[in-house]
Order: sequence, then C-alpha cells, then structure tokens
Amino acid sequence: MGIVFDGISKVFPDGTAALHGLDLAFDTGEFIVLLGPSGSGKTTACRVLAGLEHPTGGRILVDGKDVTDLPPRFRGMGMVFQNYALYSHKSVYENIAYPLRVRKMAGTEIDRSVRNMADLLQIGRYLARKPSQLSGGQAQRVAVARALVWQPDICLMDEPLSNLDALLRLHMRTELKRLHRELKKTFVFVTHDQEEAMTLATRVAVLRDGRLVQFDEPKTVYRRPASRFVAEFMGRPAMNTFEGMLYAGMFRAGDIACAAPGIPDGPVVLGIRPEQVEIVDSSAADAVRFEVDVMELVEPDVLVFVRSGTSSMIVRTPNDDRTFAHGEPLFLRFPPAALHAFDAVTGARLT
Amino acid sequence: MGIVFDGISKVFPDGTAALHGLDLAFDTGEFIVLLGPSGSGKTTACRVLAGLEHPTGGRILVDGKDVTDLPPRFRGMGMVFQNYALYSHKSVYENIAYPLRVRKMAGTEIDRSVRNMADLLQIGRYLARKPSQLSGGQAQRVAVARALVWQPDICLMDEPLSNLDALLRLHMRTELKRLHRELKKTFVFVTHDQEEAMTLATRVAVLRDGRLVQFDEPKTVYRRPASRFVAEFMGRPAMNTFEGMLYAGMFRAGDIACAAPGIPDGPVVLGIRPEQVEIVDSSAADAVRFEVDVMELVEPDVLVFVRSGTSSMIVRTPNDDRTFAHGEPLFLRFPPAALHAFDAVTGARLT
Amino acid sequence: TLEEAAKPYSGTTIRMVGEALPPLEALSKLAPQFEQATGIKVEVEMYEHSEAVNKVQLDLNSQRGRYDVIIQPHREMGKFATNGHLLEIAPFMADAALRDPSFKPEEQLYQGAWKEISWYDGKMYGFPFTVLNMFMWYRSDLLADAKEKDGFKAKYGYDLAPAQNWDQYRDIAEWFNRPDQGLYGTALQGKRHEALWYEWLNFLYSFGGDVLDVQSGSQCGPVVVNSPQAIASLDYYKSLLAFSPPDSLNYFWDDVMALMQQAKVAELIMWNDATYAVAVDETASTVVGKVGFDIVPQGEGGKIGQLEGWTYLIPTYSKNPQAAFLFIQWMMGYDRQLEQHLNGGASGRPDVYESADVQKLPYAKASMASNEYGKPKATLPQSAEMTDILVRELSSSLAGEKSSKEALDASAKEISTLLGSCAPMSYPAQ
Amino acid sequence: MTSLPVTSNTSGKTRGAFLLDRGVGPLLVLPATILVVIFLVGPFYYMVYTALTDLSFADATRKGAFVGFDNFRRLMRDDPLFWNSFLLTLKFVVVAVAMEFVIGFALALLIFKYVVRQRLLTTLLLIPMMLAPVAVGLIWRLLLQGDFGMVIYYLRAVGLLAQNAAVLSQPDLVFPAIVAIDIWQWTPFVTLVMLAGLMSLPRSPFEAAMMDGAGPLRIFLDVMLPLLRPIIALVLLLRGIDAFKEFDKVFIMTGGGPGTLTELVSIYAYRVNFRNWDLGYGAAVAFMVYLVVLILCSVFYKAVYWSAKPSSGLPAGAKP
Amino acid sequence: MIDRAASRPWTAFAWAVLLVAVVVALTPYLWIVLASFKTRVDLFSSAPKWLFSPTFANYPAVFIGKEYWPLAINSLIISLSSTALCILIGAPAAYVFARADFPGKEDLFFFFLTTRMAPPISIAVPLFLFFTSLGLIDTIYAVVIAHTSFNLSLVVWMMRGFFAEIPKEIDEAAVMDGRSRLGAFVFIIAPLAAPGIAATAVLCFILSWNEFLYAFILVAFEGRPLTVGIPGLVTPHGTLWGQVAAVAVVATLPILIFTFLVQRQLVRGLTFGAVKG
Ligand SMILES: Nc1ncnc2c1ncn2[C@@H]1O[C@H](COP(=O)(O)OP(=O)(O)OP(=O)(O)O)[C@@H](O)[C@H]1O
Ligand SMILES: Nc1ncnc2c1ncn2[C@@H]1O[C@H](COP(=O)(O)OP(=O)(O)OP(=O)(O)O)[C@@H](O)[C@H]1O
Ligand SMILES: [Mg+2]
Ligand SMILES: [Mg+2]
Repeated sequence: MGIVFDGISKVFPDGTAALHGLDLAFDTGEFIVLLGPSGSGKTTACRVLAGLEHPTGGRILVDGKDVTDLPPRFRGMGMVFQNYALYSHKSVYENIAYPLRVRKMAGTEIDRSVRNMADLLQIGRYLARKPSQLSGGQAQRVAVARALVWQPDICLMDEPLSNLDALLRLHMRTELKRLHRELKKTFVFVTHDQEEAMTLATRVAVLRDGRLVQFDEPKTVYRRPASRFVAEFMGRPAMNTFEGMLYAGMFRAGDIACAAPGIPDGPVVLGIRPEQVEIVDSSAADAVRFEVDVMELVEPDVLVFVRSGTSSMIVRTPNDDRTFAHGEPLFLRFPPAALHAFDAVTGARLT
Repeated sequence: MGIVFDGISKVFPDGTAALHGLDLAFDTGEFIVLLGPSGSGKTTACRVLAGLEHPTGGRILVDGKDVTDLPPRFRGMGMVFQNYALYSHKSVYENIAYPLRVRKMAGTEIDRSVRNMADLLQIGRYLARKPSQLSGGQAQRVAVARALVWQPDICLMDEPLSNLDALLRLHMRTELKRLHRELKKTFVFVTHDQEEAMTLATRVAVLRDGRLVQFDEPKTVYRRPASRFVAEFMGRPAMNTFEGMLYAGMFRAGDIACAAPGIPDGPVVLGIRPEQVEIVDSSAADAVRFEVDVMELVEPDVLVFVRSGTSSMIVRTPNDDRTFAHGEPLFLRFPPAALHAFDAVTGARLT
Repeated sequence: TLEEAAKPYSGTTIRMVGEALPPLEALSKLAPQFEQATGIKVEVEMYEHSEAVNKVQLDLNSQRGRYDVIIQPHREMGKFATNGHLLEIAPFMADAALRDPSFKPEEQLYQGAWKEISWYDGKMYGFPFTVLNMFMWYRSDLLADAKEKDGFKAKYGYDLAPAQNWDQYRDIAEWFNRPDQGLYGTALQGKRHEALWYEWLNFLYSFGGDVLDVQSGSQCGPVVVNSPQAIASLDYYKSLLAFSPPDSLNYFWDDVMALMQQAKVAELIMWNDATYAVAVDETASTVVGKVGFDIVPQGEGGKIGQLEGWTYLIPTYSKNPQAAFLFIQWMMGYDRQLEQHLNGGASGRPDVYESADVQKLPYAKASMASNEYGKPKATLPQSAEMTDILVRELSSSLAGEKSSKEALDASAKEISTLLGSCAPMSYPAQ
Repeated sequence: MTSLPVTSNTSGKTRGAFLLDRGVGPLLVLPATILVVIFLVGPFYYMVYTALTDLSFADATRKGAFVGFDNFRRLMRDDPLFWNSFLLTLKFVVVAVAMEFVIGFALALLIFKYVVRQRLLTTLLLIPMMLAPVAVGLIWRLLLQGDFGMVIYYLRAVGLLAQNAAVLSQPDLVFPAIVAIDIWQWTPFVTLVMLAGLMSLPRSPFEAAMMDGAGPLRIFLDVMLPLLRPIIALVLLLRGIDAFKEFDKVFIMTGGGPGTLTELVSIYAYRVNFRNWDLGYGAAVAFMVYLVVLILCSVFYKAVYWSAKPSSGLPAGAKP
Repeated sequence: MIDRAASRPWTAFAWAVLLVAVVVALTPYLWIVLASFKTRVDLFSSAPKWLFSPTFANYPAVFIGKEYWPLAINSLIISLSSTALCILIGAPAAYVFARADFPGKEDLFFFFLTTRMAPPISIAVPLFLFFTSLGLIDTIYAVVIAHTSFNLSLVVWMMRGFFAEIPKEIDEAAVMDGRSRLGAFVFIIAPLAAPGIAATAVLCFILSWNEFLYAFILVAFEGRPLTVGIPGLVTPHGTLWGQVAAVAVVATLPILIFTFLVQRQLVRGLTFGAVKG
C-alpha cells in the first residue's frame, strides 16, 4: 500500500522534459521531502501526482490503483501551490473554508475548523481580508491552511514555508510534525531548507534534472550521499571535494596529501564536510598546511575559506572569537572516518 | 548623504497600519538587510522607498532630497518583487532586456548585458521561454536579473532568493557580495534567512509591527540583541529565555538556579543561546539538572529539547553520535558570559 | 427664351431632393441638358420615401437652405405652408423675365390633381412631379378564359368580366381564390403601413365615405371617418381577407406586387406607378401581357380612387429660387414630362397620356380615368398624424382586435381631438 | 445626464492616485468625459428642456413655448399607447436579453473549452451581429414573407406552421418572432464578450479549486462566475440598454403591427418625433424611457457590478 | 475547467452544438448571398430555389448603376476612424478607472453608462441642430464624433473589466523599470489586455458600421454610408431585393475581414505566470 511514481515522464508542449521516467514509491503515512536544485522537477512531480498535469509517460499508483487518468478531485489530495493560488475574490476566511464547503460540511463545523486552522497558523486576525491585502508570508500561510483544513489523505506542499521567518518556520515545523504524528496522513513536502528536510522527513527524495538520484532517510542522505552531486548539494556550506589520485591508501591532490584507508587505488574524488575538518597545530601528525583566504561569520560558527595552491576549501568551526587573518597559515586534519570517496567519472559513491 | 526614512507611516485604505513612523537612515553604498516577522512591514517599507506606495505620513530622503512625491521612475531604483511580477507576454530575454530598452540602450549592448546577467543567474538556457514555462526558482531569478541588469543606484530586493536551493543560494550570495563590492551600489535586501543576513549585510534592520527595533551590524544584532524580541527572533533555534527573579547575583526560575553576575536585582528575563549551553557531568559545579524530552538531528548538530519542571529549553551541540534517550537526566551549565538579561516588562536589554 | 431667362443665374448650382424613383432618376438624366442650356447645375439627392421626407423636415426647420427644390408628397404641404417654409409660385409666374409663355398650367395640367397636390389654402406652391393614384389590376388572361367564364356564370349567374362594382369584385376574388393551386382571389395590403391606409381610402371613397367632410385637402372640417358608409367600406374590405394570402396582415405594396408578378393573384387594387414593373418589365414579372387595368369598381360614392402626388416645391430658404423655378418650369415641359412618364413616371399633363407611346402602355386609359376622378385627402399639418391614427386602428381591426365600428370610432375621436374645434364629430361614438 | 450618487471608497491620495504619477489619472479620463459631455449630455439637456415646451415642427402655432410639465402630465394621465408599448418593451428586453445571455454564454464556454483554433468559428458565429439592423429587418421580412419566405416554406414543410398560417401577421406569433430574431442577431455579442472575458481569466484559482475537490459545476459557480462577474454585469447592462432602444429591425418587419402588438417604445417615440414632429411631447416620452432605464440600471449596477468592483479595497466581512 | 478537458463524447457534443449554432447563424446570411445572384423571378419562386442560373446584374446595378460604391468607402472611413478614436480615448480612461482612485470615480464611471440610455431618436434632433450651429453638419466629422462619443461608454465599461484582470504588480514592475505610468499602460498593459481590446474594437466597428439614425441625419448625401443607402432600394416600384442582398453582402465583408484579423488577438492566458499568488 502506498504511492508509486511508475516511470513517470513529463514533456511539456514546448518540448521541455521536466521528468524523465521518475520512479518513486513510498508508503501511506510517510512524510516525504522532495529536494533538488531549482528546475529539477519537484513541482512537476507534485502536479502530476495531484492530477493537474497528465504525465506523458508512466503511471501513478495510489494504494495499488492506477489513478493516472483520475481527475484531481477524486484523488483526495490537498495541495499548497508554490504560487499560493488563492481565490482573489474570496475573503481569507472563505478561502480556507472552501474545501469544507465543497464537502458540504455543516456551517458551525466549518467555522470551528477554519478558526482552529487560522489560529494554528497565526492568521486569525486576517480572516476578513482579501488576499490582495495580505503580506507574502500571510498569503502563504492561508494557502497552507486551505490545504490542511480538510485533512486530506495525502497533502502535497510545494515550498510552503519559503516566505516565512525563521521563528514562524520552526513553529510551523513542529506543528506539521505534530499533525503528521496525530493524523497519520501522508505528506509530500517540497523544500529548499535542509534543516526542514532533516527534521521533518521520514525519507528524503533528491531529484536532479527530473530523475531520482537518492531516496533515503535524512541521516543517510547526509552521511552517506549516494553520489558526488548529492554530497555537494546537501549541507551548508557544501561538502569540500578534491579530485586527485589515490595510491596505497594515500590521497594526493596538488600539494595536499592525506591518509584515506580502505579505498581502491586510482583517480578519485575525495570529500569532507566543512564542520568535520579539524584545526590542529603544525606539530600534529598528518596535518595539512593551508592558508587562510577570508573568514565569514555565520553565528554561531565561523566559515574559514582556505586554499593551498590550486585547491581551496571551507572549514566550519564554532565561533570562539578567534580571528583568522588573510594569509595566515592554518593546519588542518582530515579524520579518515569523515572522508567520502566518489568515482572520478560517474561520481558514484565508492565506499 | 544617504537614504532616510523620516517617520514614515503607511495606513492602507482599509485601515491597516503597516508602518508606524518608521525612522531609518543609512548611507549610499551600504548593504542593508531588512529582517522581521511576516507582516512586519518589510515589503511595505521597500514599496514606499521605491515610490510604489505613498506614505500616509513622513518623508523619504535620498541624498538629502525629499523624494516622497517623486514618481518611481525618477528615483533610479530597481526592485525584485516578492511575487516576481514578470511580463508574462514577453520572453525571459525581453523581460530582462526591458529596463535597458526603456533606457534606449544600444541593441548589442543590451544583448551583452542580458546574456551576462542570465549566465550569472544560470538561466541562460531559458531566455527564449515565456514566464509561464518557468519553475518557481527560475522565475524568481528572472526577476532578480531584471532588477540588476541595469545596475540601478539603489536595488531593492524583496526575498529574492526564497525559492532557490541552498547551493544556488550560496552562489547567488557570493555573486551579490561581489556585485556590491564592485559596483558600490546601495542594496536593500529583505530576507528570512539569517545566514544571508549575517553574511551579506553591512547593517541589519529588524522590524516589528512596522517599527524599527534594532539597527546594527549583524554581529551586534546577534550577540547583543537590543530586546527580548530580537533575541528570540534571531538564531536557529531561537534563544532560550527564562522569566525569573534575580537576587544577589543568583537567578532563580522554578527549580532552575544559576549565577548571573553583574545584573541588578529584581524580576528579569534571562536568555542563553542553545549552542552556548554546555553539557557537563553531574559532578560539575553549578550544573543544572534537566531531563531530555526529545532530540532532533539537524546535521551537523543535534538539538536536544530538555525540560525541568515547568521550564523547557533547547540545547544545540555538535553531533558526535551520542544519543539522548527520552527522560534521561542531563546536566547543563550556563556560562555567565553567554547570558543575556532583559527587562521583565519592556523586554529591553539590561546589560 | 430659356437661355435669356437663365443668363443671370448661369453658373449657379441648385440642389434638389426627392424619393429614389424612376421618374427622379429620369430627371437626373435630363438635368445635364438643362445645364447645357442654362449653365445652371442641378444636383439631385435621392432618398427612400421617409428618409426624403425627414431630411427635408430637418433642413427646413434648421432654415439653412441646403435645398433649392424639394419634391415632397402632398401630404406634407400643410406642415410646410403653414410654417412658412415654402415660396409661392405666383410671383415667379408673374415675372415676365422668368415665365415661359408656352407653359400654361391652367390648361396643360389635370386641374383637380394640380390644385390638390401643389396648392394649399388657395395658394400655388408648385407643380406636380408625379400624379399617383390607385386602380384595379386584374389577370386579363384568367378573366378571358372560356372554362372560367362558364364556371363563373354557372355559379354567380352573370358573365365573368372586370368588376364594375364591389359585389362583382368580391365574387371574382372568391371564384379565383384557390390557395392549394397557389392562386389567391385578391391581395390586401394589410401591414401596419401607409399602404393600408392608401388602399382602404379607395374603398372608403367609392363607398361614399370620407375622413373629413371638406372640399379640399387643406380644409379642416367635421370628422366623418366613422360614418355608416365608412364602416361598411371597412367591413367589406375585411371580408376580402378571406380571399387574400394568409400573410396579408403583413403585406404592403411590395409584397402584393411580387404576388402579381408571380401570377399568384387574380385581381387587386394597386398604384399606377407600379404598373410598369408588372405589365412591362419582363425581368421582374411573369405576367407581362396578362394584366388588365381599370378604375376602381363602382360604389355608392361612384367610381372614385384616392389621389396622391409628389410636387415640386421651393423652400423659403433657397439661395437661388429663380434658378429653381426655371428648372421646374423646364421640367414641366411636354418633352421632359413624356420622357419621365415613359420611364415609370406619372405625369400631371393629360397631353402626355394622349401621346402614342403612352397609349401603347396597357394602363394608360386607367390612369387617365383615375386622374380625372381623383379625390383629395387631408394635407393639413396634422395629416401625417391622422394617417398614423387610421393606419393603427385599421390594422387592429384587421387583426381582429376591434370591430370596424370600434376602430373607426376610436379614430374619429382621436382625429377630432387632434384637429380641435374645427373638426367636430358628425357621428358621435359611444 | 447625471448618474445616481454611488458612494465610492476614496481616502485622499491612495495607491492608485499616486501610482498614476499624480493627476495623470483624472487627466486620462478627461478627453472621454469632455467628448461625451459636449456631444451627448448637451443635446440631452436640450431634449430635457424641449420636454417642457410645446415645440412642434408640424403645428405652426407651437413654436416651443414653455408649458411646464404638461407633456409629462399627458404622458402619465392619458396615453395608454405609451404605457402599452412601454410594458411591451420591458417584456421584450427581459426575455430577449435573458435568452441571449444564456445561449451566448453557453456558446462562449463551449468554444473556450473545446475549440483550439476558434478564430474562423467565432467569426462565422458573429455574422448575424455584423449585419446592419436595417438589413436584418429587411432580410427577415423576406425570409418570413408569407408566400415566398424561405424560412416560412420550411416551417410549413416540417409542419411547424399551418399551411394557411404565417408568422408576422399572426397575432400570437409575431411577438415571439421579433424576440427570436433579436436573439438571433445579438447572441453573438454575448458570445464575443464572454469569450474575451474567459480568455483573460487566471489559471491558478481553477487548479486550486480542483485540488479543493470542487467538481465542474462548483468550479463554474464558485470560481468562474465570480471572476467573470464584472464582465457579466457589463454584458447584461449593455444588452439591456440597447434592447430597450431596439427600433430598426422591428419597425421594418412589422411597423409595430398588427395593431400595436409589436409597437416597442422606440417605435412609438419615432412616430411622435419623426412622423408627427411633436418634439416637445416626443422629448417627454424619451425622457421617461431614459428615467426608467436609468433607475433599473443603477439598481442592477449596485446589486451586481458594484459588489464585484474589481478594486474593492474594503474587506468582505467573514461569516460568523 | 480552465484547461480543455478533452473527453471524447463531450467534445463531440460540444461540436454538435456549435455546428447547429453556426448553421442557425449562417443560413439566413447564405440565403442572402444566394439572393444577391437571383433575379426577382427566381427570388420569389414559390419553393425556395437553392440551385438557379445566377445573374451577376445586381452588384453592378447597385454599386455602379446607383453609384453605391462611394457609400462603402464612406462607411469604411466613418467606422475605422470612430473605432480608432474610441480605443484611443476610451482605453486610457478605462485603465484609469481600473487602477486609479479619485473622488467620485465610481459616479463618473456610471455616468458613462448613462450616456447610452436616452433613446437616440430624441437626441438626434438636438444633435442635428447642435452640429448645424457648429457648422459641422453634413460632414463626415459629425458622424465620426457622434459615433465615437456614443461608443465610448461601451469601451470604457468593457475595457475596465479587462484591465482589472491584470495584476497591478505588472504596472509597478514597468514603472520600476523606468516607464512613465502612461508608458507602462501603452507598452505593457495594453498588450496584456489584447483580448479585451480586440473584442471591444470589433464591437465599436460593428456598431459604428451599422448605425443608421445619426449617419442619416448628420451626413450629407455625398457622405452617406451604406446603411443609409439600403432603404433607398425599397421603392414603391418594389423592393429591389437582389440589390438589397448585394449591398448587405458587400456591407458585411469589411466587418468579416476586420473581425477575422482582430481575432488573432483573442488568445488566452496572456497573464499566466505573471505573478505568484
Ligand atoms: N494592500 C493592503 N491592504 C491592507 N493591508 C495590507 C496591504 N498590504 C499589506 N498589508 C498589511 O500590512 C502589513 C505589512 O505588510 P508587508 O507586506 O509589508 O509585510 P512583510 O514584512 O513584507 O511580510 P512578509 O515577510 O510576509 O512579506 C501586513 O500585516 C499586511 O497584512
Ligand atoms: N509549463 C511549462 N512549460 C515548459 N516547461 C516547463 C513548464 N513548467 C515547468 N517547466 C520546466 O520544467 C522543469 C521543471 O520545472 P519544476 O517547476 O518542476 O521545477 P522545480 O523543481 O519545481 O523548480 P523550483 O524549485 O524552482 O520550483 C523546469 O526546467 C521548468 O523550466
Ligand atoms: Mg517548484
Ligand atoms: Mg513581504
């Protein structure tokens, strides 16, 4: 039982291929997060699942039934559109109430659910407004409310929090988590915020150019990225990568050299996350010498941009008010456990 | 010389007051970031500065000239609208080229600038498309390109990166930084992403309900928030706060007690950032006992939600694969240097 | 001579307006001759009937004098004359410099018609452009048919021939009425349209009735339109509906003419100036040579048809009235009249009818007779409104909304109130 | 022509006024206003004045002396013809416009939904509207001509019409006939405008409604109609007003007959003005018509258009 | 709903309905086209003749013989110029009504509609006298002005609706890009409102082209348009049906062409993807 993208492809009339035979299957009750660069097909995937776009190839299965040709309203899915798509002629209240009215819910019932939802999203004060009188974030929350209020079996959310401030986002995050726990509904959630992805997802699907490149638990996606692309896509800042040669457990790229045990010899791309690089003093064994380029304060941490010859990298370390002056030498150590190795050509994970 | 909001207030026809006598002054060439909860008046502030809204009170000064009644086109400002506002009947290319055409730039000139800008924002491939054929992030980048291409003296950007993925964001961030450095233009930048704010801003203006609550360098805003509101608004997750009594350098709230030197006695709100809380073992001096509620993995860190009696808080610590089981006791220490104290009533900073 | 008379006005242009009809087209073809002779240019504007009337009304009332010669149905005379829009002709006739001695209207025109069409209140305002009247058309071939003759005689006891009185007229209509064969006894012009009024007047007059009890159209007098004769005439008229096409209540001259041209009617009452298109024009008619014409049948009032006409007039505001007069005078000359008449006109000059060419036309005699017996109808300022009232009431009566008496009583009441004190009702309506 | 005071929500210099580079706004309305005021309002007031005089082009004794409200008194008290024709017109307008709207809108929807290249089709559908009313009158008179009419012929052939019957002379058929012909001529108008309206609708609310589980009917009622509301109001208002002035077709076809069965108020006005040249009274008639239309329209306008005013800044009260 | 749901049976049904509509709309017209090639005898044959030996006499008869061709030119001049004027003057006004906000706006807006309400019959005479005093009477200008001011109400009312459909952020974007307000309207908004403008233009053209009363009263004989000419073919000597038909047919051609051309603007979704929300 669950939702299945079975070789879904979508080519738009103008010939743009947004999805290339996307295969993706997950259970009902899961909280799926779609990640991927802009234009990778996330919205399209949602729209196909919702039935707003008809796939040019493949089938959509819900609980084993082929719903590919089923009109949206029979699919029991709610959706938050990337561009809110509010009813400009209805008040906020009516916008939220609409799905319930369509379902002939009793007036008092409607009123209760609408107000609950509105309070939950802190838009109770704007119920009387028209969408044109809302701020971006307020409008977005109305869209979310409209999608959640009737508690659809499957809820598709296309970047539903992108216009909200950090605090509100955190709040929404916990609320969504709670809802998911309590209602046991399925969520498909598009976001660019990796923290959201990490905390909300039961599983994360990473898309690239309309293809699925990895589908795993958040932890795994972060710790064992399936490919160089994923590795570099996840994490802020992105993972540092060096293209070099590996020979007898020693990796060399330019004048960088470090031990990399358990990886077959040959050309390889080695990666390490900025926060896993250790700053050591010159004396330390297998310390690699770099020069500080610039430092950037990202409370609570600092990002230190360092270079050594041609290759450069970023180091993330807690901000202990130590300053790194341009050009000053910095000795770094790459803990073998923290190293990722990818095929130099395909980018596939090696270990 | 510079831009001045002189007691700007804006009341919309329906009576909503979006800005209450906003006072804000900064120099040309600065990179100002507007932060604030949703609905706090950021967009309105931008629109008033741009001349799209006429303030119901106050004046806008640019380089000392009162431009309050000056039509937008004479203000030499570019703007990225929170909702893109692309010319749907023109191709992406024409959208970007438009400001230049209006300014009667030579065709070849135009072509060069447009393509440069497009490549910079990685939308070179979509120049022939119509806006309706773009993904959210692509559309947003077109909007950005259109605002930057003619290099306006003042560039207003209303959440210009909200729909972009982390990697692209980072890239854009550096590009913007470079542009700002090279062109010496003034930027007013609305964002909800504090990392962006930290890294881009020369100064950050925090708005709340249409009022300016703090205007400082990013570091200062983060380290010495001017009020409880700012303290709680900045940082992910937000700063922990406790309302309690302070007596003779000792702070008590419920069964929490810790040393808080150099703060006058009386009711007070004490705050500490999750990442500055230290996890110590029971033996340690002035360790406070909490119980683990849940833990949340936010690579590369973990968030530990702990509680003690009525009061609860979040601790952020690097993820060293240690797991925190629900209910297990956890001893924490609040380094005095890391404590923030705010007035219990006004919320104003005390130290 | 004309040339001398025209000297002073040579080079001027006179503009005239009238209904778009063959005679006017003929006139505009003749105009160049006049210009050659006199150097006076003539511009002709041709509009549809009511268009022409309205244009002139507006022009006269705005007093801007766009037109030097206007050709109008004599119904309008009252409006124009009483409002002083028209120049009298007498002065011109008296003016030796203008008068063409060879033109003697007193002798050369149908006096009755002329006096009705171009005079008002005893004053002369112009000369007839066309003298129009209605008479009986019948299918000579059918009436001459031996089989029909026998059958008819057998049924009605007298010989089948062009109707001399209204009873015969109805018998013939009844006899030939065979809708299944696509033939109707007659065809009434029952649409709510002047045509209805014109047609009915023929019945009214020959039944001895009238609208007002007066001697000339310009007089106001007692209203007699609801007299017993009038009611009788309307009853009779309605009785003919039975032998008339189903759509008669929406027909006017256009339709009945088409019917005649398509050989679908045995007899009807129709305009003289339409005869050409039916009896002569092969392209339009299938019954050329099969139509006979005669003055309307005999009634208590005798053999009388109604008389209508368009007349040349000169507006008070004309910029060059003399030139206008010269042109009119010239047009009234025999040759031009003949020319016009042969092109579908209806001249006001008896001598034109006597000419050999005209005599060839099958309807010449009928026309002449009718012109002699033409009876005036009101040309008072309110005439148009009177017409409107009658048309409306007649139409309702035909539609069966009102009896003949009710309809005519109503008309009488309205007309009387319209004309005021000078027009009491002779036959009080209850 | 003064319009009823319609209170508008304007609070000093608001966004709009400012956006229009200040003052430009009213300036752009000026030419239109001036033109209309000079060439329509001027004559209109002349007409209103005339209505208070006895002016007549026929009667030499009535040169336009001021007579106060005599004309109106006569109109109100003793002119059954006017009221008769007036009610007839009301009936005509309501029936015709209603039908035109329903049919026209339906066609527009079908074209919009099912026809990809609608250019030729629409053009053909518009043909009836392209014919001059004068021509339409003549043409239909010919088509319905009792003995040679093409339509009549086939009506009889298929037995919809008795052999010895005809349409325009049949008291019970003539009014439906002119209504039908008006529908024939003006339905395209509705189609055209509604089609244009549909074309300019945004897409997203419809998708949203689909996701909210609304079926085609609900979507039509809850999303499309409200969004089209200004256009719909416009169509109904314009058609209603123009139908009230319907003249040429009917006058040519029936001349108002048989009897007064099809004498629309405009035909009546025509007789008074252009036949009897009783301009004073004619003006009174015209003014009366104007007044009623004005009232009807402003009621309708407030009821429908106003509440759908595109830029309604006031928040609509939420339900309890 | 907004996207074509192409389900077979429905499409078929739709086309069936549309076909019927086209037939109903077209047959009378076709009949007239045929009539224009018929002799009076053929025209009045008791059973409708669809096949007959056509005559080509009617067209020359009326356009050359009766010299009607200049009337067509007049019609063209009048309609084109008044339509152009209408759009030029009316569209900006409508735009202001859609966007700006000034005291008494709605009253003024409604006022435009009221200008349409008075029966032309009784406006006509005053207008005639007025133009006479202006000295414009009997000139083409008179009708053009009359038609323009008369159709303005239509333009203003129709266009407002269409402009209002366009998100105002687009004007704002244009203004930010350095356009004047007017510029934004002319170069950005007008193109976006193309469907509306097209429909409006078509209507203006048709209404002006077919208008009778003003055209008849205000223009001189030389300048009269076709509509005024048509009744001239209804004579007591019989309505010249063949010629009436010929004129009617010719009269519709320009509109047909104009409409067909303008229809290109009648495309959907011009504003899709403009703004978010
Ligand atoms: N046209 C309007 N009419 C009435 N109220 C409005 C209008 N536009 C904005 N507001 C209100 O003004 C306040 C400020 O709006 P603004 O868009 O400036 O907020 P914001 O800081 O941009 O929020 P966000 O981060 O969500 O975009 C909000 O409460 C909003 O509801
Ligand atoms: N209507 C359309 N016609 C043509 N191409 C389209 C259309 N809609 C989207 N595309 C293209 O399809 C690709 C996928 O679009 P999609 O909106 O799914 O991306 P996305 O993952 O949602 O990106 P974003 O994160 O920016 O929203 C993009 O390259 C986009 O340009
Ligand atoms: Mg997307
Ligand atoms: Mg905003």
